[in-house]
Amino acid sequence: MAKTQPKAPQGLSQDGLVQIYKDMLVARLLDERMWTLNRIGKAPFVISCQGQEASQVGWAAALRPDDVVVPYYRDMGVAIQRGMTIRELMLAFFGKQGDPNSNGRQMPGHFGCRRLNMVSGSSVVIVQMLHAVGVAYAMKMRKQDRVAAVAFGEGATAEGDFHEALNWASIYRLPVLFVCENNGYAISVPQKKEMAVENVSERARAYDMPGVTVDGNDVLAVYEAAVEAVERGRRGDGPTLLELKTYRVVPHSSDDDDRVYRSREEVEAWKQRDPIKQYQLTLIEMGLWDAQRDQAVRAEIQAEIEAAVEEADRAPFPAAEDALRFVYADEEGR
Amino acid sequence: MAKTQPKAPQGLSQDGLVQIYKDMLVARLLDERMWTLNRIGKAPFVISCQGQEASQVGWAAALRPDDVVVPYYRDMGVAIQRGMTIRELMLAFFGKQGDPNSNGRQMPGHFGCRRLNMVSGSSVVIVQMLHAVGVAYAMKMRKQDRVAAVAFGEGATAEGDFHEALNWASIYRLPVLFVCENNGYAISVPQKKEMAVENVSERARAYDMPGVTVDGNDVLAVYEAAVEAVERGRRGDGPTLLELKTYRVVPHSSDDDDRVYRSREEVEAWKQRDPIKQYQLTLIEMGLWDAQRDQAVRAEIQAEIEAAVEEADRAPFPAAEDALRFVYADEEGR
Amino acid sequence: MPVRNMIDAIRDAIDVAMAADDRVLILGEDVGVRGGVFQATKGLIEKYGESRVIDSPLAESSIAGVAIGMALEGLRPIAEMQFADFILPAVNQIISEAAKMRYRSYNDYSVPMVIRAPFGGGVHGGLYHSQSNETIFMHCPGLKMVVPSTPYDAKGLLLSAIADPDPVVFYEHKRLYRLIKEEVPDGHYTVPIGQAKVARPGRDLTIISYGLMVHFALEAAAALAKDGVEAEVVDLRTLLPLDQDTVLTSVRKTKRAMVVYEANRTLGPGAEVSALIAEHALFDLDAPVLRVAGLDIPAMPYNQVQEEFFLPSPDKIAKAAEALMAS
Amino acid sequence: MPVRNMIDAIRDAIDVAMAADDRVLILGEDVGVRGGVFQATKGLIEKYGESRVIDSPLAESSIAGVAIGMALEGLRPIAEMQFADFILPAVNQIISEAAKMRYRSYNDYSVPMVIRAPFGGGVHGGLYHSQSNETIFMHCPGLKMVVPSTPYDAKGLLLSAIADPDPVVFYEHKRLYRLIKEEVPDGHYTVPIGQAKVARPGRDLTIISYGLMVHFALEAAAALAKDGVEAEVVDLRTLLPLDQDTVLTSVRKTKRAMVVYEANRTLGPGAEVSALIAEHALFDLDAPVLRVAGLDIPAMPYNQVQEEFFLPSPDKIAKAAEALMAS
Ligand SMILES: Cc1ncc(C[n+]2csc(CCOP(=O)(O)OP(=O)(O)O)c2C)c(N)n1
Ligand SMILES: Cc1ncc(C[n+]2csc(CCOP(=O)(O)OP(=O)(O)O)c2C)c(N)n1
Ligand SMILES: [Mg+2]
Ligand SMILES: [Mg+2]
Repeated sequence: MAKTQPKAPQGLSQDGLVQIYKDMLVARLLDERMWTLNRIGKAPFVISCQGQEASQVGWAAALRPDDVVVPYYRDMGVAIQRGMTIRELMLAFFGKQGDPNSNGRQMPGHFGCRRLNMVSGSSVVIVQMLHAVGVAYAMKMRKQDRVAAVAFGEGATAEGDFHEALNWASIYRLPVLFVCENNGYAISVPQKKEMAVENVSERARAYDMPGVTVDGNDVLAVYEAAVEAVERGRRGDGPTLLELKTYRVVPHSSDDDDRVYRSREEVEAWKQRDPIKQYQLTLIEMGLWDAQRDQAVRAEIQAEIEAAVEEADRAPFPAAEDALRFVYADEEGR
Repeated sequence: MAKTQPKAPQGLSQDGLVQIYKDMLVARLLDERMWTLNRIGKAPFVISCQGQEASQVGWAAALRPDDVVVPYYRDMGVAIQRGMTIRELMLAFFGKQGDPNSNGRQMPGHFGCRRLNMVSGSSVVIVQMLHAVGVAYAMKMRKQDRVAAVAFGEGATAEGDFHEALNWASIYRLPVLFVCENNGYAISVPQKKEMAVENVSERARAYDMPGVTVDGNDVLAVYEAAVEAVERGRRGDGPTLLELKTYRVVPHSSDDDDRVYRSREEVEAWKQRDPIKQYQLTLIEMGLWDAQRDQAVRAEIQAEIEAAVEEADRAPFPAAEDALRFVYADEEGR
Repeated sequence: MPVRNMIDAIRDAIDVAMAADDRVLILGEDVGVRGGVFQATKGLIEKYGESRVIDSPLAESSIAGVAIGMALEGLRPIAEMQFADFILPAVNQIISEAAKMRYRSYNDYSVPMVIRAPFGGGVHGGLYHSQSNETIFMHCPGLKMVVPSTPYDAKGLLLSAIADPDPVVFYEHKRLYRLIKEEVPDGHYTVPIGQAKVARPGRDLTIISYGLMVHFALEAAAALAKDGVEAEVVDLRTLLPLDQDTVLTSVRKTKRAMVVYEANRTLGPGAEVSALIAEHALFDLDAPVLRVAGLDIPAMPYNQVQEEFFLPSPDKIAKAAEALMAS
Repeated sequence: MPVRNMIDAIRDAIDVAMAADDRVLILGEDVGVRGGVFQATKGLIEKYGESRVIDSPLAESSIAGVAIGMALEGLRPIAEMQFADFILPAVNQIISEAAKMRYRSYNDYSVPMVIRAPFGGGVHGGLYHSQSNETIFMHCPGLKMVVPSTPYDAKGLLLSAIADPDPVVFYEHKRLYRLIKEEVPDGHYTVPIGQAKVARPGRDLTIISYGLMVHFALEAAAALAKDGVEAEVVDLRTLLPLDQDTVLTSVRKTKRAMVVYEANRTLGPGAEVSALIAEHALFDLDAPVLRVAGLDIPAMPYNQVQEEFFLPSPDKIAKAAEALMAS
């Protein structure tokens, strides 16, 4: 059967299509490197985006730099798409001086950077949904055409703040893109113990809000759905709940052992649907990519990662007394 | 046009039909008396069930004594249907020694009594939904055919615990009857500022749970819908969200002035749909009631109320040191 | 100068701030058409419109959480919790998020917001409309916690709180709303956050307090004066950051100290004051540091007998002061 | 007698209770197949089944609230909060509901439940996996609050907590889970709630502490002993109700007191201990009551330099003790 030629979504240039691939690749390679660093005792903690790169880069790419992004701890792909560098992420990973997210105060995976319009997050799940709603309220009040986009896992949707956020956003028809990265588990707890419905998007109806489910491993599908939702927000037509069905192919974090709660067959099956490999094929079919370029780019990224590892490893920890700064607004700058 | 003869719901005897009327009437007359007592300075606070008697007595009547009821502060009709006496309610109203709910510790309207299988409530809205879920979990675990029923206002459904409770109950298919008494306002805030949907029952779908809306001023309709939901629970088919559209015809409480947030016309229109008058007509059409009996019963109730007022007024407050008891399980009994 | 009670002073402060700065907005249950259940925001929706005076859904976590988001995007939200008892669903947003945003982002993001809440008892509010749970926030660096005791201070402190670049929890004692009137200037003025006030000077003992209890302490001091005992009354005004200097200076002078508060005794705000004295002024003391506080029971009962029994009173304070003078 | 670390002792306590009483059940995030993120419930789902070992949805308010309902209906739930940092969404259910149910119903209803939570720092947990927020519950009559410091006590206290007719908040220090091993008997035994323990007798000063800090205090005491200073170390074990007698008896003997805790200094649990001493043992004191505590910053940073800087250490405790001896 003749396969139909993949079609680029409207509004994405060839460079844009390739950039998405590169961002996904950076996320993957950086994440893999973090695990090896953790395993050799160089850093106490990793939390991983592996398997969810299409979801993350896909929704982030639908936004403008002046939109506000509120990611969750798994969203390294989002941070990279927004412009956080490998070097910066590695400093954060080591908890070193110069980490732009928190200067080594937070665990890795806690992204936030005013330069990138990316709001600082805590470890507490789902709370950030309400922050995005408040940000969007301010945007709407000022009649701007900006949107706020916020991500979270499907397990976290069981928390009350999920409901409160959707309720507010729908009452005031705020420009919010709610992104649920549904990877089927909250650490060890499978979706059927988290909710009685099959799709998180079904919950949108309870707020008279559009709810959309797409294949979270298909980056262009994610991008297109996110663009549609973002446009809706910019038009003043209110929020959208976008569900991306995906999978994390590694344990929840370096403290987790996923073998006790899911079969190796299940993990393998999802690895077969690897979002990066899939998208690579698409780009090749589009004539925008080839094996040679792939190798070259990977080598470049790896080199940048190794340089970053070296620098971050050598970088100093913040000074002890630095811990006393910025409890309140006692000084300017950083 | 010939009106069709009203039909009694299955499972309700003639006595049962009349008892429902009497309970509604007690609730109304008692509530009215409480307002006059408040206005002459005999008691600092009233919170009212007026206008919602059909909703309250209707859903409570669908339950057995061994079911567990978790009412909210407006549910005096429920307390009466369960068997709390006028005398007891008047002691509670005055905050006097002997109040079976809290021995004068809580404000009026905070019902709770183990004898009546009616769980003690706080002033904090919606928290009780989760208690009902836990109670139902215990019932199901023990393979009993009992159910837990819990009530709350529509405004309170904006709280996160609403979502968490429906989520739990639906995941474990627990025997819970969730009753939303939708009177269109949370104090002064109208429904359109509380939620984007028209019916609270629409939220049930987000949990793969049946959601039903009925006329909350039609006591037999309420009863029938509640019975159906209760049977579903007893059968092991899980929870139901039942929405009763009704109205409170008086201010939120004795501290409120409803004239600033709703028109007198709106209030008048709802008074025309008075649930007690409506049901009285139904009973008369059924041949179960007449004006003479009505007068006699009202006189009886009024006499009982006046006796209760006198007793409660004379009754002592709890002793000061009594406030130190039952912080922990240091003693048996009361 | 106009004479105002506390609720009027608070409304005036909000009005002044909203008129001067269109980034200031208010949100909470019934704050709009109803003007708040205590009328702190009466008339503001007519003046500033629905988009700056938001009748929020009944959900405290969202009131705090949405206000945080607004503040992140440059607005200056004033969130009202209808009663301090009902702030608990919002504790996670306040403590995990508002209090830690500046710190965790290394000064990149901040949350300039005010959370107002009526607290305290003696108003027949029963277990859930009488609580004094300020301990929760006073223990939380990253927040400020203010409790005015007079109309003048209420307005000046609230204007400071609204202008403050960090989150401020602002507790207003319900029984003070209409209890006292005093001259409160029109327009803008501030009372600085973090400064206690000597509400009455004295030489024999120091009574440290805040909120309604300041007035009870003053009544007690007046009664004690008749017996020749001159009590100095310190009104903390801000619980976090606590004005240690004013407290310690007074105690070093009088050599006797007592803390009066309405919260549960165990680990109420007075525990910190007492601990500070035990740490920094111990050698100055001629007597134990006493605490006159709310009872250690879950909350204040509704009936008037037990409500009185729960609360410190001028009489209880005076008796404790006599005991203190005798030791 | 078998030797166990704290996590094994806790698991064993739950197992013993579940085997003896089928009303006992556990609920929480990942407590089932995963056995809890710290393995406190490992193997229990296989033994007791899914209906008694509930992998709850990720929603702390519901974990507490549903457990309250279970307890009301005669079950004996043990709810796990995955980290004490994440107990905040459940604070409303715990404080407004669990703590006040018996009181508000005048003994008609009660909530026999246990809420377990790993707390404390020194494990590279950063701002949100290191907190010590026990102040919130210690200030709340109607609750009990237990913090064991050894495997033996952990098992005995947990069995007491499960049998207790009232709600017990049970904090387990994460760094203690695998730090110490000791003999822990099989089967059922209890350690009573509300009794502190003299972990090391001494005559020169009293160090009052709980949780991990007890071990740091003991290390400090060992170091001090080399210089001839004999510190008495009191392990509170229960924060609410607090064992005043043991504390005051020790302080009256040594005449010098210091409280060590890891929570934020201001209004942390040590404030109450210090206030008690200032109120009841002031004339016995030869020195100020010192506090060695967590810093007053929003929470403990992730990087190891600042984590150490935040936490009290044996060295910091010993230094403070020397200062105390010199004053
Ligand atoms: C309020 C809160 N409770 C518990 C946790 C501990 N925790 C961290 S991640 C996680 C699972 C989250 O699952 P999900 O929302 O599906 O996101 P995923 O990790 O699968 O991307 C849990 C329970 C937390 N961080 N915050
Ligand atoms: C958590 C909480 N927040 C606020 C309040 C104050 N309050 C009491 S009743 C009420 C309105 C409730 O409206 P609704 O749920 O519709 O019930 P209704 O009173 O209309 O029956 C409010 C805001 C409260 N009791 N609890
Ligand atoms: Mg997930
Ligand atoms: Mg209502």
